[in-house]
Amino acid sequence: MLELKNVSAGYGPLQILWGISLKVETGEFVSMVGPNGAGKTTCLKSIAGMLDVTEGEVIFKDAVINKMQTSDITSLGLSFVTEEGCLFTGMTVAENLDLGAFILSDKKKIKELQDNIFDLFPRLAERKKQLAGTLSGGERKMLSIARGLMSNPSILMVDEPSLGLAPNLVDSVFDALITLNKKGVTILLVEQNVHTTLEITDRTYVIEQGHICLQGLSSEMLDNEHVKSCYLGIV
Amino acid sequence: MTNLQSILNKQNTLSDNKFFKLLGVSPFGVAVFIILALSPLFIDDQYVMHLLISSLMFGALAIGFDFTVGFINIVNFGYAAFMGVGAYTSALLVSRLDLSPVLAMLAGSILAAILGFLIGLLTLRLRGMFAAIMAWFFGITLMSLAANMVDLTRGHLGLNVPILFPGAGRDAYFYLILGITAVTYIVLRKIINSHIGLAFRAIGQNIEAARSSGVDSTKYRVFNFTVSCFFAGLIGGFYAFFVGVLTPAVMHTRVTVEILVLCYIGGRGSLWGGLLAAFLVIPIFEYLRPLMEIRLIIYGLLMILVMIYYPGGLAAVYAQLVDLIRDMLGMKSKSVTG
Amino acid sequence: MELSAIGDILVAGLLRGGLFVLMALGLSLIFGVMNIPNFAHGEFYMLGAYFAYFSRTLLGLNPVLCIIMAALGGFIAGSIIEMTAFKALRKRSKGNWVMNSFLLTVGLSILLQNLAQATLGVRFMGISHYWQGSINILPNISVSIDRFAGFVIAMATVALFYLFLHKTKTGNSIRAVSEDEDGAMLVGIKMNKVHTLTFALGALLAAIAGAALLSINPAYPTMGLAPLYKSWFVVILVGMGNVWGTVIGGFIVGIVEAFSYYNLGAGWQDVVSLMVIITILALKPSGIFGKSVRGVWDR
Amino acid sequence: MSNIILETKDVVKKFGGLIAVKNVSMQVKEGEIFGIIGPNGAGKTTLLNSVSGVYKPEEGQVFFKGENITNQGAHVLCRKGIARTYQIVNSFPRMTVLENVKIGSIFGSAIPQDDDAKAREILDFVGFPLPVDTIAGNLNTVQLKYLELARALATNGELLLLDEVAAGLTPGELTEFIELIKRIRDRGITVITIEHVMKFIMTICERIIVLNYGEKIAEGTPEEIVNDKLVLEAYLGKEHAVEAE
Repeated sequence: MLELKNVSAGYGPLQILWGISLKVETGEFVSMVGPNGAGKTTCLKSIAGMLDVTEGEVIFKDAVINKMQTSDITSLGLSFVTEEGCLFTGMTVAENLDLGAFILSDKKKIKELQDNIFDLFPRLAERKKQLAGTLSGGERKMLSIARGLMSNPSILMVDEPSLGLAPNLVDSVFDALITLNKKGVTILLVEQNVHTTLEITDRTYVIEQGHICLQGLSSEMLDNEHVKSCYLGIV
Repeated sequence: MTNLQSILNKQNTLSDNKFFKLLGVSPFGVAVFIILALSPLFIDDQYVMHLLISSLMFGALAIGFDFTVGFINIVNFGYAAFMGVGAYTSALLVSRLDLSPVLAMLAGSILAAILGFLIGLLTLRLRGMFAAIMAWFFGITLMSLAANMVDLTRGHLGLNVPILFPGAGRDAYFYLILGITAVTYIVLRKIINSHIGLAFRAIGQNIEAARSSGVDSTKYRVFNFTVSCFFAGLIGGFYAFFVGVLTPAVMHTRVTVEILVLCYIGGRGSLWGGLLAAFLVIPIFEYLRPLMEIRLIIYGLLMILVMIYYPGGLAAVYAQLVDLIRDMLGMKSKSVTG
Repeated sequence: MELSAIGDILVAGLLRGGLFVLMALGLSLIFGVMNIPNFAHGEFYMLGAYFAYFSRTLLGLNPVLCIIMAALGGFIAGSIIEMTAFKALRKRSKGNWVMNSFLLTVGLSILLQNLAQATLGVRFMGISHYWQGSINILPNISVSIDRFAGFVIAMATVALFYLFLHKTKTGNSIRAVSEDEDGAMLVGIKMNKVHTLTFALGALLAAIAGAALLSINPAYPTMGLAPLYKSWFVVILVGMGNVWGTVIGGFIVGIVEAFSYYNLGAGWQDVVSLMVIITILALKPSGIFGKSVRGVWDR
Repeated sequence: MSNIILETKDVVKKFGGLIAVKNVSMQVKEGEIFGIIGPNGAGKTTLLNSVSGVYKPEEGQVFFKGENITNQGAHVLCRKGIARTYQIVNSFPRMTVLENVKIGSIFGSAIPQDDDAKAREILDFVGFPLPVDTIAGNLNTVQLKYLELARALATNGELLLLDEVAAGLTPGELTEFIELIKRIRDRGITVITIEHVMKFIMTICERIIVLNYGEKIAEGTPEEIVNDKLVLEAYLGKEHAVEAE
């Protein structure tokens, strides 16, 4: 469904990604792990069209998307939940969700999606009328994932959902992602919380200093020494 | 080709000469100055002299304006009002207190500088855009004061200013404004070439980095406003005597905008760009005077086009030309304006 | 001061304030969504007045239609300008967008003003009245119907504008862009469309203000400067992106102006206004409604 | 024991309701390379900003060479001897490399040094690869990092604060940077560095503190830190830490 071929990208003169290739098949739950500053977020941003890809191609549903604008990529069915959440903090939870469905016009479908989301995140239903800026960190994470789902995407990219969350909340966010994947949503997840990530995903790419240094089934990677050294510099 | 190269080389060695270094003006600039100074000997037409005086006056104003916007990156949107303060003060001191015009102009500049100091303090906590708006409010207020203190300024009726050089032609005015322009340019250039100028540019380009490199942004911002307004006041004093009648309109936003456009067409951050632009633009516009609106339409269009397509202005064109010529001659690029 | 005088001042201030509210809303919308400090905002006010004048005198439309024509004219002029000038600048501008776009609007202001002057001349083009007569709004205070209607139109526009921003999908997308540009792109909102629409709406608000007051302030090329100045004043006073703050700010400025006009005479308002703003900024540097001013003030 | 050059006592920095730095105390000794690590958003940069005068902490004090410097402005501290670099590299884009460095030596130093020679010497020291009259705006980020470091060194500071200098470097560049920072320390300059790249911090630092959610959760030598349970938890998640036991 999503494929990166030799993608290089960066911020202005600073190149972060050096020829990344990866693939996500329909229905898969794929993760990307690696130390801070390795280029995971940069990778997701260049897929979502928020950064210029200087070399290589991003292919989504048989279309080359790396020259397209973010809004058009979203319309194609790719949804990106950023680390910061990019929520509309001055608007209510309900308004944020409505805007999540901006590309849809079928009212019935939107209602259905919203109901599903409230099933998944009952807390959001309780706080419909509250401003997004007044939510707690965990609720914000849920809202940003929920907003990403409202466009009924074929693939969901999630950046660091566990960041800044208390452990019990981390669990509930991950649970939600597992449920979603079971329901058939393809997910590309970026995480620092390696252990949990490896446990819940199918396949994993390890990215280090802008290169993919390791890839394979998540279960096989759990005991890999290299993964450990990537993180704490224990060689 | 080699001829050109030798000229360029000569200009470079000349520029390194002690005299020119001390003056802060390039040999080319001095040559232009000398040609200008001699020009009254060849020009009989009073109208042409008038044009030259206007160009110099607006050019000098643009130099002072660029001193702020081109270096610390704040638009002093009340600039014309500071010029007006200088104009009114010197005119009033001469007509009411019989002060000598030279002293009066000096007093006018000092008052303008004090007000500049105040606006510097006032806008200290504001970012670029909002500092500009605040300076604008300040300028509008000064204009309102000039319009409303009718006892002093005669408001919109206009204040008659005594003639500076009774009996003399335009030449006297010409030499005075030429002197003022030269002094303005040299003083501001000297400041810009010193450490202070380095601090200005640092503040204008990256205020956070400037602070953490030890630059006291407060001090330099206020200093910049004070100096710039001093010269606006000085040129304002000349304006009063040259025009002969002062109305609050001289302090209007429109006048600031005209100076601003000159400065941007010339290229901000060059000091001389505005002066050059004045010599190109003012004569054309004077020529078009009967078609007042059309010239201003051109003004507006020019501003829009410069902002979109050539934000560096004439100075950037010049720098690119120099680079191009050097490249063609295979010389090492020396331009630093980027 | 007598009680009735205070009443007079308050009423006059509120009526004037309605105009400032409309202007300031447009200004703050354009700044909040597009980051353009619009110096040409007053020129849309001027355009609105001319559109209304010609709709009235040439086409003989009824007053409400005149104002609607002005609104349409402002909207169209705004979209054309956004699509030509600002789109081009956005493509080419590297860094310092706020300052460059500001200077672009300075050029735009000169251009529009003098285009009007070249084609229409400098004479005042006004109408004696939209509606004749006056009404008593308080037992002993009467105002002309036009002034009152201008106020009502301003308030109705504000209300409609508020509803548009909060209750429609398009309005929500505009607010979304001002809240978080990345978020807006990520949910599929097309930035180009929102930018054009925003600028056009800002122009529309200014045009309505100019049209509504045509019988009191006749149209002439340079009429935009004073309302521009006042609307910037409101924006600095209350901060950005806050509809109700802007409404209150507009009224405050109107009342301060009416008050200083009454007590000090014409022309001194600017001095008083400046004193007010200096005092407020000294006490509360982020404007009276404080925290919503994002990225505006230096640390 | 060598002298303490910098000390923070219970520093608290809040943004609105969010407490970015919570009662952090640390002591940095003269001449050491001191590391601050922690996950994204742990408050590392905020702590650095509170030390260098960019932010004013709500509570607590900062002492530099025994003097209370809490609440002093960035430019004052710079002249007192605290130099720093930024995470997003700062330069004066329309100035030459030499001018950029001179800003530091003229304004940032207690005794202004106005000669090109000093600036050139520093650029030489950091090994700046391009001609000194290159315009800063044309540099790439790695070159900008060297430039910013040179500007900071030109202020003659005794304490150098580095904010994520290693981010985005290739392994080769990283090695060069590590060497450079060691040479800086050998000049007698104390270095505090915030870092994400573990290899960098583990090879270079003598002592490290770890922040998580704005709080200091560990302090010690790199070996101690690597084996600290709380740190493993913060980085790898709880389960893994348990396994590691």
